[in-house]
Amino acid sequence: MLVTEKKRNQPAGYAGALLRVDLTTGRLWEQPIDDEFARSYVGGTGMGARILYDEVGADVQWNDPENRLILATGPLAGTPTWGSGGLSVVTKGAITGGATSTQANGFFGANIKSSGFDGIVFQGRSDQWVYLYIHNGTAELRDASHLLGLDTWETQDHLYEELGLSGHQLSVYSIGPSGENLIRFAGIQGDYGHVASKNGCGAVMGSKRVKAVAIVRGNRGIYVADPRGVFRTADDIAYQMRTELPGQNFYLIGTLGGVTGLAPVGGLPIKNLTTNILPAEADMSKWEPMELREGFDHRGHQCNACGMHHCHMQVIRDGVHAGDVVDEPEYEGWVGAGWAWGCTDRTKVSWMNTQCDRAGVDVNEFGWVIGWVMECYEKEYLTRQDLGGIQAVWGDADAAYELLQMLCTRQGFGDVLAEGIKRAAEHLGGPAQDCAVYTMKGSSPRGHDHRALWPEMLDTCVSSTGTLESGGPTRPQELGLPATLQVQSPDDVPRQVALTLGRRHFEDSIGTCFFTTSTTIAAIAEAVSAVTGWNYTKDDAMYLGRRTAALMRAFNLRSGIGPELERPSARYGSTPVDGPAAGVSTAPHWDHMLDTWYELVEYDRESGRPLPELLDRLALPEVKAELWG
Amino acid sequence: MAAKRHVIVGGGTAAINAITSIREFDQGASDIVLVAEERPYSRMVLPYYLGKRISRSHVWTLSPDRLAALGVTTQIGRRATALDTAQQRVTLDNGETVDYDDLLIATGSSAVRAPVPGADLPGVHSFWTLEQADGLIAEVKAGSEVVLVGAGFISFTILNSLVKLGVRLTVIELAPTILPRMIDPNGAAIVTRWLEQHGVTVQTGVRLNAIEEVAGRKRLVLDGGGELSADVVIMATGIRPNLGWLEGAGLEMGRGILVDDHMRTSAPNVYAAGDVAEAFDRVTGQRALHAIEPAAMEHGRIAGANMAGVDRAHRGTVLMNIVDVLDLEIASFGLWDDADAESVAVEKPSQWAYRRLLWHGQGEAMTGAIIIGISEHLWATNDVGILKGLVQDGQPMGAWKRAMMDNPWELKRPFVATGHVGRLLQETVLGRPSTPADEVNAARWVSPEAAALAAQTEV
Amino acid sequence: MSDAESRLDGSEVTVEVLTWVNRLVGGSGSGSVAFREALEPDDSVESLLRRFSQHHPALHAQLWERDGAITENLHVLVNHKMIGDTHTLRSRLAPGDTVSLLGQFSGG
Amino acid sequence: MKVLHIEPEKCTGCLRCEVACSYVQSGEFNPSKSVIRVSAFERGHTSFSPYTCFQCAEGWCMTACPVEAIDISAVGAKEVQDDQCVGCKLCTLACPYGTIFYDPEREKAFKCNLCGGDPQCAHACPTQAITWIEDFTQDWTGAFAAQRSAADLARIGATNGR
Repeated sequence: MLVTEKKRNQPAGYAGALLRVDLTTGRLWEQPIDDEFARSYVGGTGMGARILYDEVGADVQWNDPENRLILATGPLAGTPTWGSGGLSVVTKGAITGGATSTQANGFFGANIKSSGFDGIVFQGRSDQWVYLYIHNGTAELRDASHLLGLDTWETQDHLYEELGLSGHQLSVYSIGPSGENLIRFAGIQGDYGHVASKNGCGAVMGSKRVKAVAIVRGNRGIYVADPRGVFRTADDIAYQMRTELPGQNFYLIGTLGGVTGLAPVGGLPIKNLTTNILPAEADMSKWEPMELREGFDHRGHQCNACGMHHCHMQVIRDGVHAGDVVDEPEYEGWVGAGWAWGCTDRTKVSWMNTQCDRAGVDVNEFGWVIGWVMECYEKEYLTRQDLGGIQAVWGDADAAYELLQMLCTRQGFGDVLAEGIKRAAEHLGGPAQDCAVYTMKGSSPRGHDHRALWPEMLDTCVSSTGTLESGGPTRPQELGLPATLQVQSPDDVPRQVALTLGRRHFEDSIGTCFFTTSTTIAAIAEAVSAVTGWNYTKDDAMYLGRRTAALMRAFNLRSGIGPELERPSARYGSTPVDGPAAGVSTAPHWDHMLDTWYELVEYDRESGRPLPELLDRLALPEVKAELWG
Repeated sequence: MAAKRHVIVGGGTAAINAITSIREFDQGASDIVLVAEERPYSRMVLPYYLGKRISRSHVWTLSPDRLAALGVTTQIGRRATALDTAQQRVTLDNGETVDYDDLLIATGSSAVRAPVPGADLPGVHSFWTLEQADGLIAEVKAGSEVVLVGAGFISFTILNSLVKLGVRLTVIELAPTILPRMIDPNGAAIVTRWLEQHGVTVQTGVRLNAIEEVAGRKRLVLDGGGELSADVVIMATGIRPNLGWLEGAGLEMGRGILVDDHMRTSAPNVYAAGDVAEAFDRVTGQRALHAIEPAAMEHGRIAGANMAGVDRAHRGTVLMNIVDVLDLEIASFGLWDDADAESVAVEKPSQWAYRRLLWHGQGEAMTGAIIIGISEHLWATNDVGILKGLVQDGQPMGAWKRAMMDNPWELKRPFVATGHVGRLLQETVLGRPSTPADEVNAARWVSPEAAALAAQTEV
Repeated sequence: MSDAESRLDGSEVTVEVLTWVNRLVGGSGSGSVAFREALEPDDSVESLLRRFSQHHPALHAQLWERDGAITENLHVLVNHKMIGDTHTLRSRLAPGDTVSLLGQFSGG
Repeated sequence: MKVLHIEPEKCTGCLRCEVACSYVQSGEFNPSKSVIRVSAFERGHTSFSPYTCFQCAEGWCMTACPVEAIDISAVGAKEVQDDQCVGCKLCTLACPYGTIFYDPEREKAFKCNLCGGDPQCAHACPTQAITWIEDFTQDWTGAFAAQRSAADLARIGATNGR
C-alpha cells in the first residue's frame, strides 16, 4: 500500500502527483507533478501523451505489459466549472495499435484529486485480477477475483457494499466482461453511464488484469490561484452555455436533438449506411428531443458541478424492462444501440444502450458491428448457423442483445466480432467486407453518417487518437475560420479540420467535459488561468494542444501508422444512395482534402511526419530527432 | 410581594443552564442566588487546557459580568453543608444560611481514586477539577513517563493532550477491555490497536495493588507481580455524585437523587439536575444516573423552566459519549450494551471503522449504537448525529431495519426516508415551536441595570 | 404547415425551421415550423435569410455573426440539400424552393 | 425568516453546492469540508438531495455547547464562534440531524452558517434545487426519499426471508 503525505507546494489547481502502478511487481509510487510538467502538458491527454511517447517503445504491443494505461484529469477538475469531473484515458489502443485519447466524465476528476492524485499510470501486468483502491492519498491493489464477470454497474454496486459507501462517496471506473475478455472495442465505464470507450482502452485495462479503479471522495483540498476568478470564469462559461449557441442547445437537451437534427441532412446512420430514408415504422414524433426526455421518468444524473440538462438517468416505463433504471442514451447511444442496425423503438434502444455500457463496449463500434452482421444476415453472407442460431434481422433488439453476450464472451462467431468491425470484416472478406464501416487504421466512426458530414470523415481518418481528433469547430472564427462552414466543401473541410487541431487536446487536458466547454477557447484558457495562476491565452492553449497532437502523431508513426491508412473503408466512403445527401461523395476529393490538411497542419504529406520547423516551434527537439534524425 | 428566590447550589453545566432558563422565562422577575465552591468553569474544556490548546481564561463560564447581567447574587467559594427542606433553608460551610423559595441541587460529582495504598501520594493525580488540572499541568513534561490508571471516558478525554505534550504513556485498566462503559469489546480492540500503533501502551485486565514512592518516582505494583514505573500517575478510576451534604435531608435517593420528569425531587420546591440527579433515560423510560454533559444541560434547562413557573416535562436523556483518540473518533449512544437486543456489527479494518446498531427486544426501533472511525472520514458523513437522531426519535424503522442490518454503513437514506427529520423538527428540550433571532435575545437576557451599565461604558 | 406549402404562389419560397432552432421563431424546439417568404428579384439564399430573420429577432441575434456571416451552429439546406451541394449561400433562389435551417450536431 | 429551501426533485446530484460551500468553509475546493451534503436516495446512483443544517428551533448544538461557542447570527444561523470553540464535539453528539461536524485539522466544530445571509450553495445550484427564500424550515427530503427508495426497499424485503 502506498501512503502519501499531504502536499503543501504543489502547483495551484493540482493534487500534485500522478499515481504510478507497476502491476507486475505490485509497486506503487508517486510521480510528482512540478510546475514545469504541469505547465507544459496541463493534464489529461497532454500529460498522457507525454508519458506514452516517453515510455512506450515501437515494439510494444497494446497488450504487452510494457504498454502504459494512463487515466488522468486536469486542473479544472473538482472546481465549480461545469462538468469538472473529467477523465481522459491515454494508451496504446487495441483497435488501432496507436495512441488513444478518450474521455469520460462523472466524478473521476473531482474524486481522484480529493484523494490526492491527478491521474494514474498503469504499467506491467498483474498475476491476479486486481482493483486499485484510492483513498485520501493512499493507494492499494486489492484482489478482484470476486468481481470477475460482473458488469460495470454491478462492479460499482458490489464495491459500494464491500466498502460501505454509497452515492458520490465512491467513484468506480471499471471494465465489464468485454474488457476482461479483451474485446478490442471494450471501454472503461464509470459512475453509472460515463464511458471512455475508444480504441479498446478497456481491453488494455483487461490485459493488465485490472478490473476497476475505486476512488473514494477524499478530503484533500484543491488550492487554486485565484478563487474568485475560478467562480467568475465558471459563471461566465455557464452564462454562455445557457444563453448562446452552440452551448445553449447542449445546455437544454444535451445531445438528444441529434436524431431529428441529423436526419434532414442525411447525417443519421440507418441500417449500416445502406439507406438514409427514415423507416416507415419509425414514429419520428417520439424522437423529438423533449419527447425523448419525457418519454421516460427521468432523473438528474449530472457530472461534477455541472448545470447542463445533459446527463440523466431514465426509468423505463413500459415493456419487459419496465422499472429498470438506465442511463439516458447520448445521441451516440440512440444510434449505436439502435438506429445503426435499424431499431427505432426508443424504449428498446434506451435499454440496449445501457447494456452496452454495463458490458463495457463502445456503443459506436457495437452499432457498426451489429449493423454489419444484420446486413450480412440479410444478404446471406452470414447464416443463422454461423451466428449460433441467432436470427439477426434488421432492428431485432433481442438478436442484438444475444450478439452482445456472444461477443463479450467470445463464444462462437462472437470471437470474430470481438475483434472489432474491421478485423471481423476482413475475416469474412469478399462482399461482406465491403459492407463494413471502418477506417483503414481500424477505428470506426462515431454515430453519424459522415458521408454527409465530411469534416468528421476526414477527421476520423487522419486522427491519431483512435477517434475524432479535432472534433466539431466551436466558434471557428476564433481560429481564423469563416463562421459559415460548408461541410461538403472540399476546400472548407480540410481547413476546418486542420485549423481546429489542438483545441480538443487542450480541452481534454483540463479535466472538464467538452460539452461544457462549448465556448471560446479564450474563455477556457481564462478559466485554466484562474485555477493555475498561469496566464494562458487562446494561442497558448492551441499551442499546447498542437504539441500534444504532434506527440501523438509521432507515437503513431513509431507504431507503424502512417498516411497510407488514412482513408475510409468501402462502405464508409461510399456515396449515399438516397436521402438528403444522395449522390454526394468524398471520394473524388479525398486526396485534395488530405493534401490541404497536411499543408495546414504542417505535417509531411508523404511520410506523415510533423515538419521539423513545426517541431522546433513546438519545442519538441526529441521528437524531431526521432522522426528526422 | 417579595420576588421569588431561587437558590442554585453548584456552578457547573446544570446550574448555568438552569439560570439562563429561569431568566429566559422570567425576564429577571426573581432573585437568583448561586452557591458555588469555585468560580464557575467548564469541566468539559479542561482536557484542552491541559493540552495547552486553550488559555486558562478560556475555562471560565459565568464571568462576574455575566452573572451580574443575569442578575445573579453569588456565594462563590462557599460550600453547602446541609439542607433543611422543611425550613427551605441551605446551610453553608461558614455557618451562614440561605433561604429559598425553590432550590436546585446541582453539586455534580467528584473523582474517586482506586482504594489502594499510595493512592494519595504526591504525584498521584486525579483529573476532574480545575485545581487538579493545574496540579497535573505543573508536573507533566515532555518525556515524562505517565501511567493512566483506568481506561474509561475521563482517561480518554485527556489522553490526546498527554500524548501531544510528549509524554510516554501507559494506560492500565482493570476490566478486560478499554472503555468498558462506552464501547463493546470489538470496538475496544480496534481502539487498542490504534493506541498501540500511536505509541501508547495499553494493559487491560490489570489490577493495581499499590503505588510506592521509589527514588522520587512512582512504582505501580500490579496484581500478579508485574510493576510499572512512572513519573506521574493519573487515577481516572471513576466519579461519584456529591451527595454527602444531603445526608439527613430526607430526599428520596437511589444511586443519585430521584427526580421526576420536571426534575423535582421528593421534597417540595427542591429540584436536582446533572450528575446528582437520577432522572429518566430517554430510551428505557427508567431512571438512571447519566453523568454526562448533555444530561446536565437538559436537566438544568428543564429545572430552570419549571422553577420559573413554566411547566416543562423532560422526555429523558439519551445516554451518549464521544471521545477521540489521536483522531480516531469513538462514540456510543443509548443502549449500546444491551444484552437483550438484536444487533449487527460491521468493521472495515483498513479504515479503522466500526459500527454496531442495536434493536432492543428485536424491535423495529433502533435503541443503541456504537460508531468508530478516523476523524477525517467520519466527519465527511452525517452519521454521528444521525445515530443520535435515530436513538432519540425511537421510531420503528419498518422494512428499513433490514436495510440497515444489511448495510449499517448507509444511515442517511433510512433516516431521511423514514421521516425522522420531520418528527425531530417538532421536538425541542423546552418545547418551543421555533427560535427566531429575537427570542434568542431573550435567552441571552440581560438585566436592565447591566444593560444601562453597558450602555454607559460604550459611550 | 402543409398549409403553407399548398398555397405557394409563383413568387414565394418556403423557409422551414427545424429542430431546436425553431424555438428562435416561436416554435417548440421540435418538429418543423414553416413560413412563406416573398421572393424578390435577385434573391440569394443569404439575402432571403437576411430579410427573413428581420422578422424574428431571436433568430436574427443568433443567426448572424458580427462579421455578417451565418453562424457555424446552423445548417442551411436548399431543397433538402446541404449548402455546397446544389446551392451556395450566394446562389439565386427560384420560386417554390425550400430553405431549411436546422441545428448542427457533432460529437457525442 | 429566510431558510434554505430544498426541492429534491430538482437536484441532479452535481454537487456544485458542495464545491462552493467547501470553498467558503475552508478556502479550498474540498467537498469533505462542505456542510451541505448531497446523497443518492435511489439505487443506480440517482435521486439526489442536498442535506444541511435545518437551523432548528432551540439549536441542539447551541444548547449543548459548554462554552457558549455557538450563537445565532443576524440571519438566524446557529453559528460556531471559532475563538470560543474548543473542539469538544458535544454539539456533534447532540445534533440529531448530523449536520454539525468536527474539523480535526483546526480542532473546531463547523456547520452551516448561511454564509452570513448569502448562502453560496443556493448561488451555486444550477437548477434552483436550493433557494434562499422566506419559508418555514421543514423536512424537505423525507417524502421524496421514501418514494424514490420504495423499489429498493421492496427488493430488500423480497430477500428478507432468504
